[in-house]
Amino acid sequence: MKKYLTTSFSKSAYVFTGAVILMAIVRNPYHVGILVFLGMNIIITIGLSLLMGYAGQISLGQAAFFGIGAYTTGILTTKLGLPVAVSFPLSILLTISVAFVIGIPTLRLRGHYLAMATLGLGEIVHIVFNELIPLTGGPSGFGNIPLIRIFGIELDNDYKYFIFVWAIVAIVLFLSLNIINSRVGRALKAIHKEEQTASTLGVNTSRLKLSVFVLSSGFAALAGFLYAHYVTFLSPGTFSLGFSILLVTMVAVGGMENIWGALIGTTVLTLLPEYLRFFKDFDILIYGIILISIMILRPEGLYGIKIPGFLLPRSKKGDNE
Amino acid sequence: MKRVMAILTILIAFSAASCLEAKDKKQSYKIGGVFAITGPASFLGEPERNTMLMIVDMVNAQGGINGVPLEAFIEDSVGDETKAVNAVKKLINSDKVLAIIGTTRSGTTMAVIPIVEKAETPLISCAAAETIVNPVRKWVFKTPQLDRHAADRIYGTMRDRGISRVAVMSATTGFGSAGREQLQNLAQTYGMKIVADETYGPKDTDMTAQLTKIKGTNAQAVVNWSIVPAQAIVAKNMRQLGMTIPLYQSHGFGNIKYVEAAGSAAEGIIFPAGRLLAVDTVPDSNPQKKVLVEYKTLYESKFDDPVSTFGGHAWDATWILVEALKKAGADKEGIRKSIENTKGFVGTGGVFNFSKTDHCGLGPEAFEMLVVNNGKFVVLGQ
Amino acid sequence: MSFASQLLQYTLSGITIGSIYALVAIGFNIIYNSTGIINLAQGDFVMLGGMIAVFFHNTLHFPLVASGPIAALIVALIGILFERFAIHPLKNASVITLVIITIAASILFKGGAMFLWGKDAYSLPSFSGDEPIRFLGATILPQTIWIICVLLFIVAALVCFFRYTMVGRAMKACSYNKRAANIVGINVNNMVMLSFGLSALIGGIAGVIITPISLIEYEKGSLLGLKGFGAAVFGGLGNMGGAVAAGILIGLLESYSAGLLSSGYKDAVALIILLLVLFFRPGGIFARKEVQKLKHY
Amino acid sequence: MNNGSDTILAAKAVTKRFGGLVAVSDLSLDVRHGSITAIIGPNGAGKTTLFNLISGLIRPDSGTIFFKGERIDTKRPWEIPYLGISRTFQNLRVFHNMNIIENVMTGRYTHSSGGILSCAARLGAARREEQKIREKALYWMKFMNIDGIGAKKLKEVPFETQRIVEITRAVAAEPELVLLDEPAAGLNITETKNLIDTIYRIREIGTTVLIVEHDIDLIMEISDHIIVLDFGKKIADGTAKQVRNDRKVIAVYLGEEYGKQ
Repeated sequence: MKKYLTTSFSKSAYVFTGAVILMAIVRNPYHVGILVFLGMNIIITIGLSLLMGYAGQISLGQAAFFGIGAYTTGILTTKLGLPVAVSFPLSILLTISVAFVIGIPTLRLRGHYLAMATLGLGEIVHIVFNELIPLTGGPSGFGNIPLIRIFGIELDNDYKYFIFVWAIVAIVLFLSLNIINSRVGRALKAIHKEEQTASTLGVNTSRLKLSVFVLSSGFAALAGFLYAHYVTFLSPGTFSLGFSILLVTMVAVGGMENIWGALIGTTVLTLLPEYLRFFKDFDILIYGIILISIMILRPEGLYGIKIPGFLLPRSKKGDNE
Repeated sequence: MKRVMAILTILIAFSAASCLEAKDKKQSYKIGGVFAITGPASFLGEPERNTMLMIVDMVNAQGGINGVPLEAFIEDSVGDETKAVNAVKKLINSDKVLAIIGTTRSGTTMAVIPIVEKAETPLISCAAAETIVNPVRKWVFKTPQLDRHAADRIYGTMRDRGISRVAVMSATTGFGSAGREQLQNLAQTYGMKIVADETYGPKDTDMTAQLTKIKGTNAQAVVNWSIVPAQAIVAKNMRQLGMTIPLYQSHGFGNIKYVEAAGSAAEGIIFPAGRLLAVDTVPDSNPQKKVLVEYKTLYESKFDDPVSTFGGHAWDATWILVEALKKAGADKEGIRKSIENTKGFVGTGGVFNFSKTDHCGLGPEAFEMLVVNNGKFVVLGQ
Repeated sequence: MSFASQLLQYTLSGITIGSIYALVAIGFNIIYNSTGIINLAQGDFVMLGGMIAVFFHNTLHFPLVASGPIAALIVALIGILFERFAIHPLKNASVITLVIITIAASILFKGGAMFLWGKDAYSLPSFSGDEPIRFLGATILPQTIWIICVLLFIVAALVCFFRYTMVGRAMKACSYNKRAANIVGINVNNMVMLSFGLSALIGGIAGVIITPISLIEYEKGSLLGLKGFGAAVFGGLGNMGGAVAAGILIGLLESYSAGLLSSGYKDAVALIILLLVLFFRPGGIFARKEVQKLKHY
Repeated sequence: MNNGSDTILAAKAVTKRFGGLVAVSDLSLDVRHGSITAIIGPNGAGKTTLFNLISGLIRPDSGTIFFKGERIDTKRPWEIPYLGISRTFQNLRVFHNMNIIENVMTGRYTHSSGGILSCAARLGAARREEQKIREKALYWMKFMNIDGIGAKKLKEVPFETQRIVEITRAVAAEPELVLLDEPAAGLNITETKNLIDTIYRIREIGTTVLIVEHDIDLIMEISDHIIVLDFGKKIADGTAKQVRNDRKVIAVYLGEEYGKQ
């Protein structure tokens, strides 16, 4: 019985069910809205976790893929009037094609050089958003992006959108958990520790790194698609280097070597600023202090941190995944 | 299971926090403010926030509105769309405000418009872009003068001074690109020829390359459309390159601190602005004089900081809202109607006349052309 | 203005801005050499240098000659404290963890500066007046000459420091091989601390000298940090000469593309060239194979 | 170019330089099918370099290497294991970010084919393949007498077991040729005995073993054929007995002994 409770399908189902129960408790559209953004961020960081934590490759350009996904669907639906059903695959397809083409030369680089290259690519995309004024509206952005209609239901409020986004989170999580527990996942972990050794096991390391890079860009594009049809307004500021850095920080804060770490880190860093609103102008200082404290006290990330026992419901057996 | 539990714990804490919100039973009129208090546009957002809070204190000191105190909820958007969306949702759904003032930047206002429209909550924006009120949206108003009117006044002044070839500099921000667009659109109307059209990043530290290019043209004047600190740097760079053609700035130049930052290079800069910046030189006969003096005195004595036109936008927005509350009470539709019917309201930005088709309520005459003279803003003589 | 003098002006502009990038890149390299990490708070050292100098000069009315050095030294102290409290306690942390800590520190420095000095942009008077010097139809500010001279002075001082002083040699030894350095009796911990101090000092000096021409505000650091990082990578991480050359090269690229191509795409042009170079020379343009260290995340 | 049907691996005049240092110099050798062949020599003789050349991690400056008659020195490292060569490393390269069974399962990479998308969806074929990988890994762990510790982390088991895990990973690939780089380093006498037993059993299932080792006693005991290298050159070649009596070999080893003083 236990076996069925720990498959990637049931784990994803827990996350989805948990999220829906949470929504039912929270109810307030403001908090539900934050959880919608949390879901989008998680979709991106799961991909980034595969890339960083598993394959050991950094990307400081993830916001650009997020942006290409968002802008593509936004432009196709508003300027060309295409239906969302068409713009969805196109936005993903365009993003992963871009990732594929730039991934080939970029992933030959390592460490800080790779960080700089992905950062540079992200900045170039950001500049293009700013300068292609006829398409993107330039720095002022553009709005009136239509809502998503699925099975005849228009996703016109936070609750509906919440369920839609978290269903996708569950799917992304399911796929990613499957990957990490497969030959590909093991090959990625092998690349992270010992790229050379991985190749002596038959892993075509450059191809696999590229695949994960493309996959993570696809997840980012998916989140971008969701963002565009939720906020219905796009401007380049959302897709800046700052957001890329935040995403990497989320993964690192949660714990790089595990997908659940990405979930935890993203949750903490997405919700934290909302709590800190209470501190008004001091929020940036307190945010910095909390972030630095987490990294000093838990350099390997929050994942696996011991939660005080009284917060946990009693369980008979530990989970040994 | 531990992992799932860990996540659940965080989320339960989150939901608990959301349920624990102070449920204030005291009767008050709740109004919200969303400003870029931190982040790159904070020099706009901070005076706006200060001004709004100052007015709320003033109103409450006089016994509130019809005996009901005013309660302000201020949120920081950091100038970021996602944060602004969250902030506006919080104000509407958690704090249950009757109306919102803000946001600071055009981009954030555009992003929150769908939310206030759906929640049917009046929003008075302090952002510049014309697209905020054009097309007119039922629940959205704004107090800053229109970019178009600023461009109108700049070109008008240039035409009067015999200038017909102009070089445009603008920052790649929402404000900069909106201004650039207006300058391009209106050029023909005023018989202007744009001989150079240069842009720069909002955080660039040096614009001599762009200005050198302009120097190589036969431009008779430069118009720079951006926000600080680029405005001061452009002036300094022009001085460095020995450029003697006049520099026109946008209404974004509305803070005397930029003049200080640019030093002597700021001398002679011409720009459109509300009359707030040159209160001393506004004749007593001007209907705005009283309001301008009042705001300037209050703000500068309270915050020990020179007054700026941006704070003025919040002053106008907050008073318009207060007037609407006086008439309509705690009724969002009533407030909206009341704002829409505001006529002859004398503010710092001009005399406002809202209507069903005009949710800005100001004309080009709201701008005065000012010039920097001995480190001070002075109304430009004809 | 003739095309030739325009070209000269672009060159001068590029060198001015490039010198600043070079100074930031040198700071990146010093810390990289001793720890293998990229300090993303490097740009904020520059910001702090400018801000503190403004505080001493404009608020406390110290003379400029005193304000500048005091500011640079205070920033150096901040760098040392940062290392002691945030980097030093983590003995075996991965590179990425340390980089994230520098990101957090950058947020903290920005927040602190905003809290102390607000959000306005400040300026300092130029060291030797504002009267531009004319030169073959182009102009250059006295402050620009200061910047270039300070850059040259710092490079010369660093060369002497690393070559002729015990401490400098010890630091250099650490950058080649930490364990070996430890064995021969070098206190590696102190060297790491010193490298943060030194790098913060250079950042602080950069902040002081650029404030008169480019103004300073609490968010100024991020962009300079970014460009400096680009220059450090472009020149080959850890390579001081490469950093200086690459910094100036990026400055020139930006200036030429703003002047001759499109000002909107000027950063993109510089970045594309930088990336192309990286693709063909994955260790930076001036990478020497023997010293090229590939640090993993 | 095949030197008789019983030769599985052949190197022809292979030379590899690192800067000014000649690590392998004009080296030719044959490894017979089904044999246990050892490569010995003092430190710096080029033994590990030779392994790296065979497994494609580095390319020779000149010369050729053939595996079962197919030229392999121009192939990329990840193509080599598909031909039937797997290896271990001198400095123990196991993956600490995976548990023990997952480490062994990485050895099955060449015998499976699911791409990233089919692994993500985990539909029928991918699911069955994963199942098969796990079964095979369990089989080889049993073969190597380390069954029952699959769920453990590497740091929970002793060093010697970690070495066995690495060897298990190599044999789980069911190679025709396995390269063992100093498998006995750091093992005590009992552990070495077990290792010898293991190597015999690997040979029994038809796998050719090429081994680099410093433990001369072990080499003399198990090897069918010994190749002695010094400064990248082959100085002797033959059975244990032949090599033991070779004067050049004695000189090299004694010289090294004295040289160390």
